[in-house]
Amino acid sequence: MTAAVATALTGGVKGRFLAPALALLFAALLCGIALLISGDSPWLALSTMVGQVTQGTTAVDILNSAAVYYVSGLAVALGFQMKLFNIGVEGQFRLAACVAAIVGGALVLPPVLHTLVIILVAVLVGAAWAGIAAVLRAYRGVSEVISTIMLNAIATGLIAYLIRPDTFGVLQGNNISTQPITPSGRFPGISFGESGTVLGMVFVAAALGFGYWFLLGRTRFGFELRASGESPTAAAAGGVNARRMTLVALLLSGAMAGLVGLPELLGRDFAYTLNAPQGYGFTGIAIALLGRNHPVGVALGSLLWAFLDKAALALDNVGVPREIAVIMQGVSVIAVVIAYEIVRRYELTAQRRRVTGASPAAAPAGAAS
Amino acid sequence: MGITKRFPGVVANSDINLDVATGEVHALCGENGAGKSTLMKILYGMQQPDEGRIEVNGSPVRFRSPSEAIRAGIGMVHQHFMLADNLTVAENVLLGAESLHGIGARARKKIAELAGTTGLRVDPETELAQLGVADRQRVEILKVLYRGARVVILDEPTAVLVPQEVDELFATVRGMRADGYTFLFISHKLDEVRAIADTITVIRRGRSVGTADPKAVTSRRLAEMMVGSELPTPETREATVTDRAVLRVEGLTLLAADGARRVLDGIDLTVHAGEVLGIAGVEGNGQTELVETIMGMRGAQTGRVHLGEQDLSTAGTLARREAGIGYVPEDRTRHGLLPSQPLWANRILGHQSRPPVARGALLDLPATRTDTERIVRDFDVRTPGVEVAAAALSGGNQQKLVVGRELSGSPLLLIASHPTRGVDVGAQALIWEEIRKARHDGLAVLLVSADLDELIGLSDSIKVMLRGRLVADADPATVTPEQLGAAMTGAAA
Amino acid sequence: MTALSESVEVPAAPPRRRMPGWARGALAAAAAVAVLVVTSELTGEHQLTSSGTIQSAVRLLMPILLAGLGGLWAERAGVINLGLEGMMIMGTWGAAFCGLHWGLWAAILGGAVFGALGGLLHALATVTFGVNHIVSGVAITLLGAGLTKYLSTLIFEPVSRNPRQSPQLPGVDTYSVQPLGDWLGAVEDARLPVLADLAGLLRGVLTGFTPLVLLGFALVPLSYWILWRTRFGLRLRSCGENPYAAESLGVSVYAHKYAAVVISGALAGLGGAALVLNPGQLGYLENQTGGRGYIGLAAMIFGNWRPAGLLAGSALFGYVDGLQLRAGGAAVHALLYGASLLAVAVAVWWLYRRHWLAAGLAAAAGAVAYAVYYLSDTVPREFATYAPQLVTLVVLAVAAQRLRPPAADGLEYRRGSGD
Amino acid sequence: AKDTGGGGGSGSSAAGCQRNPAPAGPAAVAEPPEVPPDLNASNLKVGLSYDVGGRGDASFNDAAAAGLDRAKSRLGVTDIKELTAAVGESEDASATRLRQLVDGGYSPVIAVGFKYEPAVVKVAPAAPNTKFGLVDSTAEGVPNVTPLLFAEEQGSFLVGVAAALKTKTCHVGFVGGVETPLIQKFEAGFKQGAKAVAPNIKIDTKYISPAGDLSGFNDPAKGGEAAKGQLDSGADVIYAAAGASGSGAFRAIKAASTPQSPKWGIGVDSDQYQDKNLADVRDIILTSMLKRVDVAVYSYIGAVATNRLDNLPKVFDLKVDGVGYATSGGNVDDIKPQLDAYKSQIIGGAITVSPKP
Ligand SMILES: Nc1ncnc2c1ncn2[C@@H]1O[C@H](COP(=O)(O)OP(=O)(O)OP(=O)(O)O)[C@@H](O)[C@H]1O
Ligand SMILES: Nc1ncnc2c1ncn2[C@@H]1O[C@H](COP(=O)(O)OP(=O)(O)OP(=O)(O)O)[C@@H](O)[C@H]1O
Ligand SMILES: [Mg+2]
Ligand SMILES: [Mg+2]
Repeated sequence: MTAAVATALTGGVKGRFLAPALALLFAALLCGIALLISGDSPWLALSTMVGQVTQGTTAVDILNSAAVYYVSGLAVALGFQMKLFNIGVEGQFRLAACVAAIVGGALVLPPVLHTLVIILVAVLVGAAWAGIAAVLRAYRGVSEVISTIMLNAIATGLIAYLIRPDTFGVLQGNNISTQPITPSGRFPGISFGESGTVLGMVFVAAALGFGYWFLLGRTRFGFELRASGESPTAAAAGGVNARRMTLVALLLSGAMAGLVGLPELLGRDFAYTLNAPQGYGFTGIAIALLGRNHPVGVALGSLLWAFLDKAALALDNVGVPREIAVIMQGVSVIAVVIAYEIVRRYELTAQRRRVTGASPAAAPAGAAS
Repeated sequence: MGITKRFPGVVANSDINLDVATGEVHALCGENGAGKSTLMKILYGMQQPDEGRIEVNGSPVRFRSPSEAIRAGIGMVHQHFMLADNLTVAENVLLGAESLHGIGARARKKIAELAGTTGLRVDPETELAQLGVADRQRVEILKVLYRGARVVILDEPTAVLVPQEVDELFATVRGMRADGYTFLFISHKLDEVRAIADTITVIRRGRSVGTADPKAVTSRRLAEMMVGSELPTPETREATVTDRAVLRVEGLTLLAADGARRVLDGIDLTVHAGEVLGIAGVEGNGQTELVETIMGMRGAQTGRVHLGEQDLSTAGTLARREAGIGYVPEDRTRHGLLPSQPLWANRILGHQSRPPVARGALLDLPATRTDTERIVRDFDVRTPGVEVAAAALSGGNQQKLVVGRELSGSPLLLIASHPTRGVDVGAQALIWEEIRKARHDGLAVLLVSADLDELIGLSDSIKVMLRGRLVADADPATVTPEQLGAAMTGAAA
Repeated sequence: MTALSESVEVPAAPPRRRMPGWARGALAAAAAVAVLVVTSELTGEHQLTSSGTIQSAVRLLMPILLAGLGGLWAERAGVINLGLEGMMIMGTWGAAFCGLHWGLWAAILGGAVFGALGGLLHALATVTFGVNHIVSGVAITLLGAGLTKYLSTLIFEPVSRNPRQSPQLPGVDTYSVQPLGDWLGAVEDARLPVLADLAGLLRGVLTGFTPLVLLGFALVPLSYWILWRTRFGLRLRSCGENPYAAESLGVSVYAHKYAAVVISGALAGLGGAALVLNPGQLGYLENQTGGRGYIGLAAMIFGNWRPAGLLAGSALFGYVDGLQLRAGGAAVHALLYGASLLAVAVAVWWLYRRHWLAAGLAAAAGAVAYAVYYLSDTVPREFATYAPQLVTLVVLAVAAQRLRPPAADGLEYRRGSGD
Repeated sequence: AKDTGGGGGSGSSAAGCQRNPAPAGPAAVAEPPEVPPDLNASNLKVGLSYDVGGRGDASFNDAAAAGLDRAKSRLGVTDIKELTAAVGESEDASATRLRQLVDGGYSPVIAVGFKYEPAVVKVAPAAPNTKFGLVDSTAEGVPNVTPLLFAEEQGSFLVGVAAALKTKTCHVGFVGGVETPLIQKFEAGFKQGAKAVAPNIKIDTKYISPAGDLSGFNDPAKGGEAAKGQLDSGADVIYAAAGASGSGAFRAIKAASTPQSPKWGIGVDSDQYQDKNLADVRDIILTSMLKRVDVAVYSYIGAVATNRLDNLPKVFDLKVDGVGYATSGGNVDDIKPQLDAYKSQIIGGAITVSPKP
């Protein structure tokens, strides 16, 4: 990228979107070349994928998936804001969904309340599982990256134990499931008939995004969180308690992670089964990176990701390897991340230049040269 | 020779000339930010001059990297130590010079040999982390010697040393000078300079303003050369001191992280409303720790801190700030600012729980912006707006922003650590003026500074700190920088 | 001026005397062997010390060890490498591809080269562009997984008829130290108390290894030697400790960081190759790494950023995993007994050192471990499977504060911006 | 020195393996569901959606593919579309895949694997004119879905019998991939079969990963270690129901097998003796438990073509040749009479095999 382009990009909001857009274009270009090399038509791939959006329930599926990814991305981004790398969203969300399904299936409560209790349980379980990493980090100095990776594996074991038919599971044919949640505990969606049903919790996800934005940008807590992430030393001098922030940030991230599994649990599956989806936590990491931890960026990132996921299914129909979508995802993340870094640097230099231009104090020094 | 070095927005060196004779100790004096370190880095090949040339023994050279300078016999001990804590002494010394004596037994023997010259008495296999400041400095010198340098640049080597250590260092330097080594010696401490140097070059605002003979020149004359004639005097004549105690510190004691040493040792002090209490001391004698302990960033083992009637001994940093303490930290980039955040976000730091930037748990961004603009206006922060990142401002303007922020919200007490370090004359005068104004309005100020003129000019009373204790009081009306300097080094018993 | 109070003497902290590293390592190994032998004898769970278990442990630890070595090299130069998993995946693909075409040694080389390509990308992002190391690592793992999927659809599927795996690779021979191995086998089979356990442990190490295992083990001392005993290694480590100091002494920090991260990738790729070339493997298989790259990183942290420690960490992982795979919950259960023995030993040591609190905690931990052992007779399968992760977490929780990462690990470095 | 193979299995060689005699009874013959030989189904458009692994997994997806291929060659079906699931995908991806087949006008649509159940339940009611075949699961209350279920435990019983007849140490092993109810059916049948022959036989059981962690189907290294552990403790016949991890088990068995003390592996789902990817270890594959997904798929397509879905068995069991054991390699030729005796007993209902361990 040339300096001229970059400077043109750095002007405020426009730059904030143009840089990642260029990076995505670059990623798409690279994938196009890969397709050409393997003898497939990039144009066919693209038009098939775009065309797929209007097919069947794909549009709704994209929206539903994006909502799930969004919550996961926000959970990761919340930690990232404080330079905490919660790799454990995966384990947190799965354990939370499992326990919430068990509790939800066991309880009989009036509508709304039933749903709220399930949500609360999920939030608490997610926070508690993240809390182990938080405590280890805050009091024992264990890197949260390593501890959450270990906790992910342990969560898998715990879940397997919890849904054994002799604990809380129910055998259903060849599947094991928790006791299904009765309708009173479900979260209704909006049906579009043939085109599918938008999960009710999509709106909760959107609200979460707003809450995230408000929390980080408009509250004292958010400020302290970002300050600790940017400069722990300056934050300490400014009266921010680093240990407390670490604990709270990871707990909040875990609480948010606890919600990741709920849209599908409460709106579609109603029980936690052996087929319960996995991998949303890892996707969340990628999406937080794509969206630069910004609620709007993360939203765009999750939509893009969901589009690539769902629309790629159509590639099978035209004989293009659908793995190209995965490559696209990988390359985008790395290209966007690098683009952000380049823009950040140019931005600072440009600002410095503007500062010097604006300050007459620099003039005598400049004149001396 | 005619060295010029420009950084974006600042000319660090402008047409500087410097002649150093073989076998002399050549001192370089100048204010903070005058460009001394930059010049030395150019000589050492770490930075490239924009103009000018360097000659060694009459032939022009051009160092593109430190290794080329090393080859030409030039070595440098940096102002901030360039050592790796987790490596051993031997590894620190060997690094980059492995080709000389390998990295095995032969090298170790050589190091042991040279260690004597520098007065280093530890096993080369010791991990560096276990060494004290003086020994670290010896390791730095050892590094230079090991490379066979004949010209040694010492950038502010004494700033962190206690007087005995300074004496030992000077003995080493003199011994080596006798062996034919040449030294470039940088220091702010003029009496030291006069004690060790054979020639002195003074640098002001990036230019060399002349040389002096240390035997003939007085410290006062040197200081005048350094700051030029437009020397602003930080004088505070009319007394505004009241008898209302604002800050009372009693018996404050702080142990070092390893628990073995007392970094602060029974500190008692009181600052009254309208009073500026200056703390003088050579760096590393506990001033930083004192300030950070009063701010609640370090937990004292014993002692009490009162602000007015409030007992803050166990309060956290934010509580102390809320109680009315403003804090200008000594290192603004590490402790004062969020570099990549806009100015208005920096306005919030430390005030996040108080108006005008916050209402309850919520931030009030419009009010924050307005108030930041007020600071920019009142404190003459040179910036196109409050949206630029703090890192884009020059040091002086960053400092004005920090001082402006800390004086906001009418604090009862301002703790100012080196408030004008590395700041230009104009900004310096402005900061002094603002402190004076606030003091007039009843602010209590605890001032820590290495700039003795600032300390004497601004303070109503001065305490001298040495090895974690307040060892002496001085009256700024009568004390001279020389007397103060003597007390700081413990030489004025 | 007032008079000055007398100056305060500052007593220098007495230098702490420590055992040399090799002695501590030997002691720790001896203690581990002793605990295993005693536990095996007292619980009758002889799988704890059988040669088969040790061989399993060796096979299982090798990919982890190699990935960990990769992490070690990068982090010693100050670059955190969370992309190990991705580089390992690329290594599995590269090893399978080259192995199919050119044989065993090409497979090893191919794994290393493909891993190194991932490392190169990581270096480009982190060193040249200053991208956060963890961010880049995550991105590379994503990319590695996607790329290999795509490539195997493209290249392996036409032959293997399955997009998720490569065709069958040529088999790998195993080797043993003979006739020592047979003698030890005789002793082990005779089941003499203690002697049989010792023979089993020793025999497990000396028999049934592949050339790559030898290479992997050789890389541990080799890494130590290069990193701590050569000029290149010294410079490389200095970049991880204080790059600005290194720069001021004429070390090319960028070059060393690049070298370190590329080597790191190559080692992770070798880890992938070790997985592919394990006897009993078909070749490349999608998702076959199963998080071993991350575990390698954990083993490295466990090992305090040192080769021998890393070896211990991955051995622990491989051992517990091998044990639970071979002998299931009962054997892992017996390990609890061993853990309580160990805790008691530690408690006694702390008592001797007069650290009452530490001794108390260790004793309590021992009591808990013993109580659990006594009150149950197996560990649920679900937990036995993840015993290695649990053990790692517990050990980190206990020991993390004594760990010392390289001082500049994970920090951005820009030439000329230090002071 | 280079190892020459074998030599493992230092365990006890309990000579005293008391074996019950094979039951006697009327010989019952399996009758696969009939597909008219001259049937022409070229007007059918068949869509098939595989589980993770897809065509070429040398296991049950491949079996489904074989059924499809047979329909192609025998019934003249030409318009075929195959799609494959991705690892860890969510339910809506499966639904979209099925919907693509529906929208493409395919009928029948065959979904391979119980993971498709929720997706089928969702898609099928909206496409009443499309016929769905669902392998390994039922979709209750949806009339256009035909469950294609198998009695894995019956087939596993027979290979359990084979194992008990072949073991010299009276000690056999079971290596499962992931501890799901489906795999537990294999375990249950195997154990009952082995015990039926030798009541005091020792049976080791190991699952590589617990339910929910699918890595156990995909880790040959761990499969190998698990098998090695059982071999070392004395087992000499191992039944590996572990997906791709099974290949690791077979290679461990092969490495331990010597002419003096042969060790055997038992394959699963398809005839693994014929598996190209296992060619190097086929000589230790005693037999395989056949889960005739091919039979089910083929019969189902035939039934759709003749519109006689009610003719399909409720469960593909021994009686209809829906499960069975493989004979390739001839390693069970000597015990075939006993195996067939047990088979008749099961078909005849004299022995019932429980699907629960
Ligand atoms: N890398 C850099 N980029 C931009 N400006 C720089 C850089 N290094 C130094 N400067 C600026 O150049 C000027 C001279 O700095 P220098 O470090 O040489 O001062 P100094 O005389 O050594 O000061 P001190 O006494 O504080 O050590 C200062 O204004 C400083 O901020
Ligand atoms: N590391 C750096 N890289 C690039 N530019 C820098 C760097 N450090 C400082 N600058 C730029 O150099 C200029 C001078 O910065 P510095 O902090 O040295 O100012 P200063 O000379 O101390 O200014 P003042 O006179 O206000 O105290 C500023 O415009 C700043 O943007
Ligand atoms: Mg300087
Ligand atoms: Mg400055």
